Amino acid sequence: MTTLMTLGVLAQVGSGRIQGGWGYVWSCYGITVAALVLYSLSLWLRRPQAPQDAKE
Amino acid sequence: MTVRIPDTNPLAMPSLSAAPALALHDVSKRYGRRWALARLTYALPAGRSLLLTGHNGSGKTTLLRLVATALGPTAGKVEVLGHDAVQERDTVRREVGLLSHASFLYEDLTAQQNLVVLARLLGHPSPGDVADTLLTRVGLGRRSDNAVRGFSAGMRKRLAIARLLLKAPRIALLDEPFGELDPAGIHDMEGIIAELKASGVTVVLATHLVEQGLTLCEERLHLQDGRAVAA
Amino acid sequence: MNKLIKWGLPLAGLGVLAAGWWLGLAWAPPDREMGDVQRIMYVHVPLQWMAMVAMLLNFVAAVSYLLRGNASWKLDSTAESAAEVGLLLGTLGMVTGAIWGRPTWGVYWSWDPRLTSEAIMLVTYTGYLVLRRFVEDPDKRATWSAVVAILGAINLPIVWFSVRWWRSLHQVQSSPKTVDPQMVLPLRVSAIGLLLITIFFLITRYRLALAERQAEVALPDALPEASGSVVSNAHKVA
Amino acid sequence: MNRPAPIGLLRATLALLRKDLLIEWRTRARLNAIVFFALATLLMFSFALGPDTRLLEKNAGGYFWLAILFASVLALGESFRVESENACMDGVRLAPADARAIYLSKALGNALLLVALGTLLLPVMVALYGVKVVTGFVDLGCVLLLGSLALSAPGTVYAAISSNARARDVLLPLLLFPLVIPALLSAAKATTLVLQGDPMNQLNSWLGLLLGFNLIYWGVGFLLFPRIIED
Repeated sequence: MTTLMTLGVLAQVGSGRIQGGWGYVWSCYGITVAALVLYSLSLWLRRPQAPQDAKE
Repeated sequence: MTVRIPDTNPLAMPSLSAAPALALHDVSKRYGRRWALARLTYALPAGRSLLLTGHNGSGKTTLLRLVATALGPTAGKVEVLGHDAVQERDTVRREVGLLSHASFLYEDLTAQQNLVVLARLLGHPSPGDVADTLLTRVGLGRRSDNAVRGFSAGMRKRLAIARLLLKAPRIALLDEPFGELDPAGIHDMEGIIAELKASGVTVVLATHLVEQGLTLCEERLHLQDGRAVAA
Repeated sequence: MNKLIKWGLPLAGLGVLAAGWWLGLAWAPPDREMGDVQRIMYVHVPLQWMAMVAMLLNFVAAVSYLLRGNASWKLDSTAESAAEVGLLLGTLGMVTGAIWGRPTWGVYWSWDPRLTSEAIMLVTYTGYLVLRRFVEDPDKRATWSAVVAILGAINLPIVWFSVRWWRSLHQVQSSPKTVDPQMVLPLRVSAIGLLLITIFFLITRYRLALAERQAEVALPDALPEASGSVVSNAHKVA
Repeated sequence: MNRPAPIGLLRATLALLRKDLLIEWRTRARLNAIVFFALATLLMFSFALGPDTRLLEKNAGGYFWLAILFASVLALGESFRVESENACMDGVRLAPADARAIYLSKALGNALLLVALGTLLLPVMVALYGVKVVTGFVDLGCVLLLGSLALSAPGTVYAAISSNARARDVLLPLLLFPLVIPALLSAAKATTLVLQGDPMNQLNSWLGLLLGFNLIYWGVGFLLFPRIIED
C-alpha cells in the first residue's frame, strides 16, 4: 500500500491531491460485486444433484 | 527357436516358500469411472500355474498389471509370494516378470541394446554377453544389431520374452503371449512356457486360446466384468 | 448447521461487507494524496488477503494430500475449491489493483514485484485447474495436481524475490507510512465480511467437488452383483 | 544365470542416463530438428525487431534464453514420448529401477541437451546480434550450466505429468512457463551482464539466485517425482 501511495505522490508531482476519481472507485466495487454474484450463480448452477435421502 | 531356460536359478524353486504364489484379497481397481476389477478374492497355491480367461475388458490385463505392481489396487490387497505388492513393491518387482501387450521395447534401440539396458539396470556385470546369449536363445541372434522399429510383431514378441527371461522371475505373467504369432511361433511359445514351468517358475497366463492354456495350466480363473465367475 | 452455512453465512457476510464498504465509502476520510480514489483500498486489499488465504489453503491441502498414504478425496476437493475461489478473488484483486493504478501511477500495470508475483500466481493456478480438467483418472488427477500446486506455491516467493531484484535498479524505495485509524476500521470490517463470503464459497465449492469425486469413485458394490456367490468355487477347473 | 544383487541409486541413474543419451544419439535427426528450431527462433527475433543491431545486442541474453526455453519444451516432451511408446516407462519401473533414478537421469539428460544447444547457439548469436563475451567464457559456462539445470529440473516433473494427460502439447508450456520465470529472468540477466560487462558486480547474485532455484527444484523434483509415475 505504501508503495502505491508513494508512487501516487510521484505521479501527482505539483498537482497535490488527486481530485475526484469516483468513476474508478465505483467500477472497482461494481466489478467485484458483479463477479461475486456471477460466481454464486455458477455455484448454484453446478450444485450437486442430491439423492433422495438428502434433504434439499 | 530353441529356448533353454536356465535351470541354475536357485530362486526359481517353487517349494521355497509355503505362501501362495499369488493371493488377492478383495481387490478392486478403478480406471476413472470404470471398475476394471471389482472385489476379487483369489489364491493361487504355490507350484501351480494359472490360466486367466475372459472376454476383452473383463479385467485380465488389469489383474496381471496389479500383480506386476505396474498398477496399485484401488482397494484390497495383492500378495505375491507372501509379499505385499504395495508395501514391498521392489521385492515383488524382482520376483515377477511381465510379458504385456506393450512390449516395453525402445523402438530406436537395437534388440541387443534393449536387453543391455535392462541387464545394466539389473546389475549384470557383463550385460553385453548376457544379452547376446539370450538373443541367440530366442532366435534373434542374427538380428541383434537391427533397430526394433523394423521388427515384425512376432520378432518383437520374441525380444519381449527374452527381456522377461533376463529377469529370471519366479512368477511369469504372460498377457496374450500367443497373440500376433504365426503357428510356428505359437509352438515355440508353448515350448518356452513349458520350460519355464519345468524350471519351477509359476506361470500366470491370460489368453483367448483356452485350448492351449488348459494344457499348460492347472488352475483356471474366468473373469467377467472384473469379477470371478464359473467358466 | 447446514442451513446456517447455506443462508446464515452468506447473509452475514453480505451484511458485514456492506457495512465495511459503507464505512469506507462514506465515513472514512479521503486520503491526503490520493483523495477519494484511495477508497478502492476497501475492496482491493480484502480481496488480496482472501486470495492469499485461499491459496495457502490450497497449498496446505496439496501437501497433506501427498503426505497421506491413501487418497483423501476431502483434501483433494479442498485443494480444488481453494484454487478456484482463490483464482476468482485473485483475479478481482488484480483487476481492482490495476484500476487503482490508473489514476495513481498513470498506468494500469507496472512491473511491481507484488503485481508481477500475483499475475504469475494467477497463471499458475489457471494451469492447475486446466490440468485437473485434462486428467480423467481421479487418483492421478489428485496426485499430479497436488504436485503442480506445491511446485507453483514454492515458486511464488522466488518470483517475488527475483522480480524485486530485477526492478531494484529502477524502483524508488518506498518508506513505511502510517495509515489513518479511520481507514483501519472500514478495512477490517470489509475484510471480515469478505472472509465470511469466502468461507461460504469454499464450503459450497468443496461440497460440489466432493460430490463429483464420490460419483467418480463409487465403491464397486454399486456394480450389479453379477453372480458373486460362485466366486468361491469358480477357480477349480483343472 | 543367477540374479545379480540390486544396484544403487547412482548406478541406476547412470545406466538410465546412458540409455537416454544412446537414444538421443541414435535419433540425432530429431535432435538436429530441435537445434534448427532454436536457431530459427533466434533468427525470428531479428526479423520481428527489425535490423536494429544495437537493440538486438542489448536484449541478446533474453532472446538466447527464450530460444532455449522454447526448444526445451520440445526436448522435454520428446524425452517422455520415447518412454510412452510401447510403455517403456513401465518396463523401466518394473525392472525395477528407482523412480528417483528415472527423475535424475531424465533431468540430467535434458540439462546436458540444453547445455549443448546453448553452446551451438552462441556463435550464431555472435554473428546475428553482434554480441561479445566481455567477462569471460567461464562466467558464460556457469550461466549456461545453471540455467539449463534450472529449466530441466521442474521441466522434467511437468513433462512427466503432461505426457500422460490430454492436450499434452499445450499443457507443458502452460505449466512450465510461469514456473521458470525466476530462472529465465536470472539467466537472461546474468547472460546480459556477461555479454555487456558487469561494472557493478551483480553477476554473482544472479548466479546465486539460479543456484538457489536449482537446489529447491532438484530437491522437490527428486522427492515428488516417484508420486507422479507410480500408481
